[in-house]
Amino acid sequence: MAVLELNGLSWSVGAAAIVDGVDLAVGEGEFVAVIGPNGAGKTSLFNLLSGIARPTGGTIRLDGADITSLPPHRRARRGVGRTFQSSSVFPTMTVAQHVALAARAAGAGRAAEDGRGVRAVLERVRLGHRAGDLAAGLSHGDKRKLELAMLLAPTLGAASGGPRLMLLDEPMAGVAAEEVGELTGVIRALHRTEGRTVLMVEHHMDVLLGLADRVAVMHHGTLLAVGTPDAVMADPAVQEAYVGEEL
Amino acid sequence: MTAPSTPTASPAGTGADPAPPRSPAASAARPRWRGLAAPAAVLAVLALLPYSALEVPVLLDGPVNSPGSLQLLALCLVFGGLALGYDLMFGRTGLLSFGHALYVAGGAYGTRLAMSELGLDLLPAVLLALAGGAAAAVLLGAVSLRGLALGGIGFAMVTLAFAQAGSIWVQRNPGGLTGGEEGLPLPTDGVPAALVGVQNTAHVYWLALAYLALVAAVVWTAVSRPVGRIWQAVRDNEQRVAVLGHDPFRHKLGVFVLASVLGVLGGAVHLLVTAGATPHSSTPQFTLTLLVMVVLGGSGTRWGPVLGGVLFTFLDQRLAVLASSEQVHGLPEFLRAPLSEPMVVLGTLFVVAVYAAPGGVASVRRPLPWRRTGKGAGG
Amino acid sequence: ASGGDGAQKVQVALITSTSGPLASYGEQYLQGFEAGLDHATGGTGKIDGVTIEVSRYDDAGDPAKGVSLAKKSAGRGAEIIAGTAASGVATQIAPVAAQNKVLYISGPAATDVLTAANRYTFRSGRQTFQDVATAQQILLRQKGGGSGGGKVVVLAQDNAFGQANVAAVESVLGRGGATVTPVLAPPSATDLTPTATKVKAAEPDMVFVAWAGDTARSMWTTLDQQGVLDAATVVTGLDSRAAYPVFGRARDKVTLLAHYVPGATDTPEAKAAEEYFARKGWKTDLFTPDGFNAAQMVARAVREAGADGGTDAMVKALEGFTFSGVKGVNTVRPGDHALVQPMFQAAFEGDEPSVVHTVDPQDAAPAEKRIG
Amino acid sequence: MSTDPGRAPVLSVRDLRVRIGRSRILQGVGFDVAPTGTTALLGRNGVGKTTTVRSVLGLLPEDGRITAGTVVLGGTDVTGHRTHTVVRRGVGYVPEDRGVFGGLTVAENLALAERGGGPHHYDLVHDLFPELKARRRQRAGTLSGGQQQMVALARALLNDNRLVIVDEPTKGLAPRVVTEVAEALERAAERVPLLLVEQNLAVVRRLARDAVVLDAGRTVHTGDAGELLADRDRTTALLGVGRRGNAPATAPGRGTGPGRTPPGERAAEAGKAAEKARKETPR
Amino acid sequence: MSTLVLLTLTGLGLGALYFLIASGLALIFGLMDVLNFAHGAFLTVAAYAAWRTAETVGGTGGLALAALVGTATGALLAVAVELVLIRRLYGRPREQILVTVGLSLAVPALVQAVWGADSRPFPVPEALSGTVGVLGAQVPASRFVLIAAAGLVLAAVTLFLSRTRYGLIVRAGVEDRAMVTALGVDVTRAFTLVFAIGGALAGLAGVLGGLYFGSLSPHQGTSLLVFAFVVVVIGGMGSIPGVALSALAVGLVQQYANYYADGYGDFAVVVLLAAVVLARPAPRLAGGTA
Ligand SMILES: Nc1ncnc2c1ncn2[C@@H]1O[C@H](COP(=O)(O)OP(=O)(O)OP(=O)(O)O)[C@@H](O)[C@H]1O
Ligand SMILES: Nc1ncnc2c1ncn2[C@@H]1O[C@H](COP(=O)(O)OP(=O)(O)OP(=O)(O)O)[C@@H](O)[C@H]1O
Ligand SMILES: [Mg+2]
Ligand SMILES: [Mg+2]
Repeated sequence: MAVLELNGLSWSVGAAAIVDGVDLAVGEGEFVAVIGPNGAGKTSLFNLLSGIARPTGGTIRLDGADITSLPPHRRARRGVGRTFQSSSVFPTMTVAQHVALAARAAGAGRAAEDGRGVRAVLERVRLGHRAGDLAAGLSHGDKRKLELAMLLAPTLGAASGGPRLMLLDEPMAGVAAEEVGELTGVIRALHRTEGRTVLMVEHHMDVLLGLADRVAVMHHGTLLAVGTPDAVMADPAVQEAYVGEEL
Repeated sequence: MTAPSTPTASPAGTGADPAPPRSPAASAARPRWRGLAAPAAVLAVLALLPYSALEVPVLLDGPVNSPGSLQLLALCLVFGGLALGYDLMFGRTGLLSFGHALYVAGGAYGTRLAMSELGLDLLPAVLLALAGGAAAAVLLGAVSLRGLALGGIGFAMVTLAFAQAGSIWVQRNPGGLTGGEEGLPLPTDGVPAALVGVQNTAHVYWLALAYLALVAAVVWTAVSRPVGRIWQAVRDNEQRVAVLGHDPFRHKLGVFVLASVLGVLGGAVHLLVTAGATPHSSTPQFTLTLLVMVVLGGSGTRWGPVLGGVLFTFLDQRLAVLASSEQVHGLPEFLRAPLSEPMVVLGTLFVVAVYAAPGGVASVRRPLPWRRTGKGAGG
Repeated sequence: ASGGDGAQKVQVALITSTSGPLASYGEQYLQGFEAGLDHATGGTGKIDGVTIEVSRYDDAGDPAKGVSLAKKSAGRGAEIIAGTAASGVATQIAPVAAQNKVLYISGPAATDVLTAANRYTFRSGRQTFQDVATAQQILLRQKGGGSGGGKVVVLAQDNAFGQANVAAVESVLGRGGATVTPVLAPPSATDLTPTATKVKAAEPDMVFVAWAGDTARSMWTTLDQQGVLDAATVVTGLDSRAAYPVFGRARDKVTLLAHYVPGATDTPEAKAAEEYFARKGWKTDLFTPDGFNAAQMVARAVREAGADGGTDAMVKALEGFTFSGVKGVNTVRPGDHALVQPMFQAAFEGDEPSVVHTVDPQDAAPAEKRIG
Repeated sequence: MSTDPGRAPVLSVRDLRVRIGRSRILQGVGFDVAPTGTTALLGRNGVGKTTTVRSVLGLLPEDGRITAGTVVLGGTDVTGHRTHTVVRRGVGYVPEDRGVFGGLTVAENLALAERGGGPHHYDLVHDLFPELKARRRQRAGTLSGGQQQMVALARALLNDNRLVIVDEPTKGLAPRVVTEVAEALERAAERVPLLLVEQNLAVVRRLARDAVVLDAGRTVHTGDAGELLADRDRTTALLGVGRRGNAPATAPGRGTGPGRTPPGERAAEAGKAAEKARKETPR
Repeated sequence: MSTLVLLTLTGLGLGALYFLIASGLALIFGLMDVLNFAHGAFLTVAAYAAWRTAETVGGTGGLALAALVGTATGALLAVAVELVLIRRLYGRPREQILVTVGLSLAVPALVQAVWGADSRPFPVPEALSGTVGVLGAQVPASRFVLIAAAGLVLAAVTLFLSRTRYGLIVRAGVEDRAMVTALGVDVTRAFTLVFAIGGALAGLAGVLGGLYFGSLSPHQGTSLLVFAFVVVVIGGMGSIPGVALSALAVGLVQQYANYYADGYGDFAVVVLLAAVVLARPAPRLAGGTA
């Protein structure tokens, strides 16, 4: 059965239809990449899925249950986790506290206070050395990694905890070239080893192509095409609207 | 692996707690009793003060155990507790309420009226006031938090408006209930004899101390639990908290109700300490004073609000004495005039404190906990 | 009490506002007390060899401070507490005095509640009831005797002070046969047009105005502009010097009742006060008598009870005490400790008010209550 | 250094040392920006690229300060000058977090960037980002990430500048737009020198003539960009990139090489240790 | 009928007073995000300065001069506060609020220490102390002055915001001060200017408040501030036309309720506020930057 099912999902502001009748079904353990030009509505789609924005039309089903009008925290408890395109952290909390907080939220219990475990999570995104620092002082790239660490945090407790559906919004934007590969590995592990269902927006094509089972192309709020990476990338319309010429 | 405990690159201070766990490991490693040692020692010293005949020149008019001094200290302790409770909202969760006075006055008037109108004894009267206060807090808190839709100031203004309405109600003396601008003296009938009379000032002092200790226990326990972390996170970035799976509204309302209940209890203690309910305790000015105390001492810190409350109250009381003292009367007019109004001195002191010690008295060396970094998070 | 070196003294704590909104009343009271003590002790500060040791404290109009100061004073051995201009402070000090068996002589605070509050509480000034009774006398005089019928509107703020005035008017004038209609303005209202309109709509014969606070000027202007002052006799209490200009153009149209008018009498005490004030470069004012009376009462209590006589002896000494004061002859009524005293009707002559008529103490005396 | 000896650099930074709070963030950064072409500032996350750029502009956080070194812009020492005076000497700046004013409309954002005196190249900007023209009345806070990046770029290209500093301009842009932006910058670089911080090495390769590499708050390499990127050993050592371009390395889980100097008094020492560790770590 | 006219016109006058006070507050809050608790203190000090002037000069000319002096006092005071205190706290809105709270406590107390606690009569010129008959209602002349002044202030502030870049600079500066300077703009000067204008508006309101009440007292400014806050919130936090409308509504509601609803004008305003807050839709989320 599909984990996530979108039917005619729409969101408009005033007269502008920003997300426009999106239909999509994502199966258990599937990895779907969402690509599209800037302003296509990808982040808006994630906002609708995570409950930060209320749809103006259509339905969202998670495991068959209608969650269209649930508030964000109720969805999070049902297993929807996300990262933000512009890093969204707690400036007065330390990096380690972020992880502990996220772990608690996912029901990790006392394990969330386990320093070793927290450290291990941070090491996975190469933030171990900054565990005790306040998030406010992180460099841009390090904040991106912290976002990812918060998604990994639930693995601290019972491995089953934490989001089953992960929405990753451009996790690689601003990450140093050197570390892109490594973080890609982390995401792959989330998907392959831990079996989480992932939706990911990313403009780094080579990152996507190694990961995604399917690629969904958004354009002007609608889904232009959904298919295997190869098929989609071969589509001339996608080439034209999105990829452009090689640098 | 243990966390580095050397000074870390914490540009914006070391967080809200005076001793923030640098990592969870560090906090777990710290024995529990260590955290309790200092409060226990302070509590013991304070509890023993009524047995001390120490003379503290300048600061106190008589020996420590004289009724005058104990009365002054009791008032200081009550405000220490009130400020600490208020900081639960302001410093810990980032809720700027201008309506806390409503609950403090509710505690004082509620207890007083339950005694005189319903003929209850002190204890049942206090319990009734607490129940009423909690119910009001749930209701008004929910409405006020709705004001957050207008931004943090919206909440502040809505709470202000409610408190203003309460204050007007008290001052109007509806049905002769509240005594209007004259307030209500405490009838001695329902009050245990041990709390009445100058010779029993020490008991009143201990009562105030017990209140402070209770507030401290509640506040410190709460903030050191995971829920305290969530409150801090709500203060920092509410949306992010929601996406992690916590309901920010429920947490904010919870803090609001908890702080309000502590305020109601404080109002009842204030009633006993000052032997009356005064309409001043219902005014927005009163809340502003609490705010000033909290910031003066250091909001979001363990001891700061207590220190601020004690210090402010002490100065407020003592400056009035100073102002009517002979030394001040002998001063030239341009110095005498400002000194004759304690608020001039206190207000100025406060401005200087905000400016020179942004973390409050409790953390003079520490930079501000939530200094805004360059730009706010867009969206 | 006896001092360590054998010299005898009695400690008196003067608690009143010298900061906060009532600071100027407090100042008047303290000056009056100083002059009174000087007069009563012949400038020595001693009564029969007993030194009267005065300490002054500022309550800033805050009951909490007042209570703290009262407790502190009692704790330090003060036998007498006197003062405060703020009713809110006085009502809370009174029980504290009783609990600690200290003599309390309250000051300018006008609230009727203080009369008969307890055995230990006395007053050195007038109370609201006396203001209203004076208004009644004025009304009766204007009618040239007869019954006190007619329509009376009480214009006051909707707070304890205003409500107390309404109650007093209802009990005094209402019993005298008048129909009394209260018009209460919200205490925080800044535009008083609605209030003035209501007063006018009631078509009263007499309007009794009891107003305190910063909006007084606005209130008088509005009453004048809406024609209330021309349509009825408007009676109000005279405030202290600083407030004389408050009436503005309404000044000549209002009938004034007065607790005191500077220069109203020429009793020896009034002369002594004027002299002392002149020496100090002060001016006598509305609450000079309250302070002066308080000093006289302190002197009496100490003289009769001696330094070690105890509070009960002082209470006895004061009950029924009749003395000539700045306002004329005052009597401490034994039953409820009300201070029965002359009152005045006044009118402005130029910028200063002067006495038109003196109301006999008994005519203005409040109904007797019982202590406890 | 590859700068023409005959022509003075438009910007030269010498031995810059910066502290933020108690941490030594920069500990000796020095480089020149040639009067033409693009100079790329490269390095891993958290090595101090942004801090360098911000110190040039006098934009350090409140508790940050330059403890040593000089910044010379067009022959004038501007070290520690107030930001707006530095900018008025002709500097365009695209910050890494875009610095778009979310509460203002797109048009207002651009209007605010107009500097007195010179012409304002709205034509150029609208040509480059037609999207912005269409959305000029939209609140910038509601723009998509990529659109905001366009606003930030447009603001820097609006005026005639002596130097344009761009901090990660292509981050978050769709590949097609990356190409367009790269072209735009290339065109801009014909008229005005660029200082470019960039993680996308394909963009660097296309634009940059000179390259400066930072590590742990120091300049560890300056030289010709083409040469650097062609030399796989050097890119591996300096940037940690094993292959050409920035394609993902397939083997995750590398040793723990600190990418950043631990702060505090031991920073210098730790920096050396990190350098050593990095060289020894096989990858 | 004449009662209704009277209530309406005096209600408008009250609304005008509220707008005069709230406009400066809203300007500073809307642009700078500083909730200026010291606004009431500025108002009081300016009123006293104007009072001193009017006392010495007298007459309508004196009043005009007093208005000038009061406005200037407000502006100068604001500039001083901005330069000495607020400026160093930019980017820390809470500290800014707190500093102004401190001032709001200290300054009125200082005024009281200097000029006494009693209220002082404000010399209202003969021409303005009378009434004007409108449809049988005797409306105080000063109300018309206030209404006119409020109209002028509304126009002036609106012009300032639409015709100059300062509004833009300050709004942007509040969001990200550093970034504005990075565009080559001297943001400091713009902030000082706006704060000065806010102070000048407080000063003007102080003078006209003196005219309105015919008296002045140390806590007059601060006690009016609560209603000004309410007006700003109902008006939509910082939009000047919104504030004008809400001032009008609050003035009228208060006046009517005080007459028809047994003096419950204050409560009516609180109810109005609660209704507005509850009815206002939650802010919509920004699309791209979440
Ligand atoms: N406000 C601050 N407070 C404390 N430390 C800071 C602050 N800003 C930056 N730093 C620290 O300075 C170092 C350099 O940061 P900088 O932003 O210059 O890195 P960067 O090279 O631009 O990294 P990135 O590629 O991630 O953008 C980092 O370790 C960061 O944690
Ligand atoms: N409140 C709003 N009013 C008007 N337009 C809006 C609003 N919010 C978002 N938009 C528009 O909706 C579109 C979708 O934005 P969204 O952030 O979802 O794009 P995106 O696909 O994530 O783009 P990017 O890759 O650049 O991040 C954009 O064109 C944006 O300008
Ligand atoms: Mg996006
Ligand atoms: Mg950077």
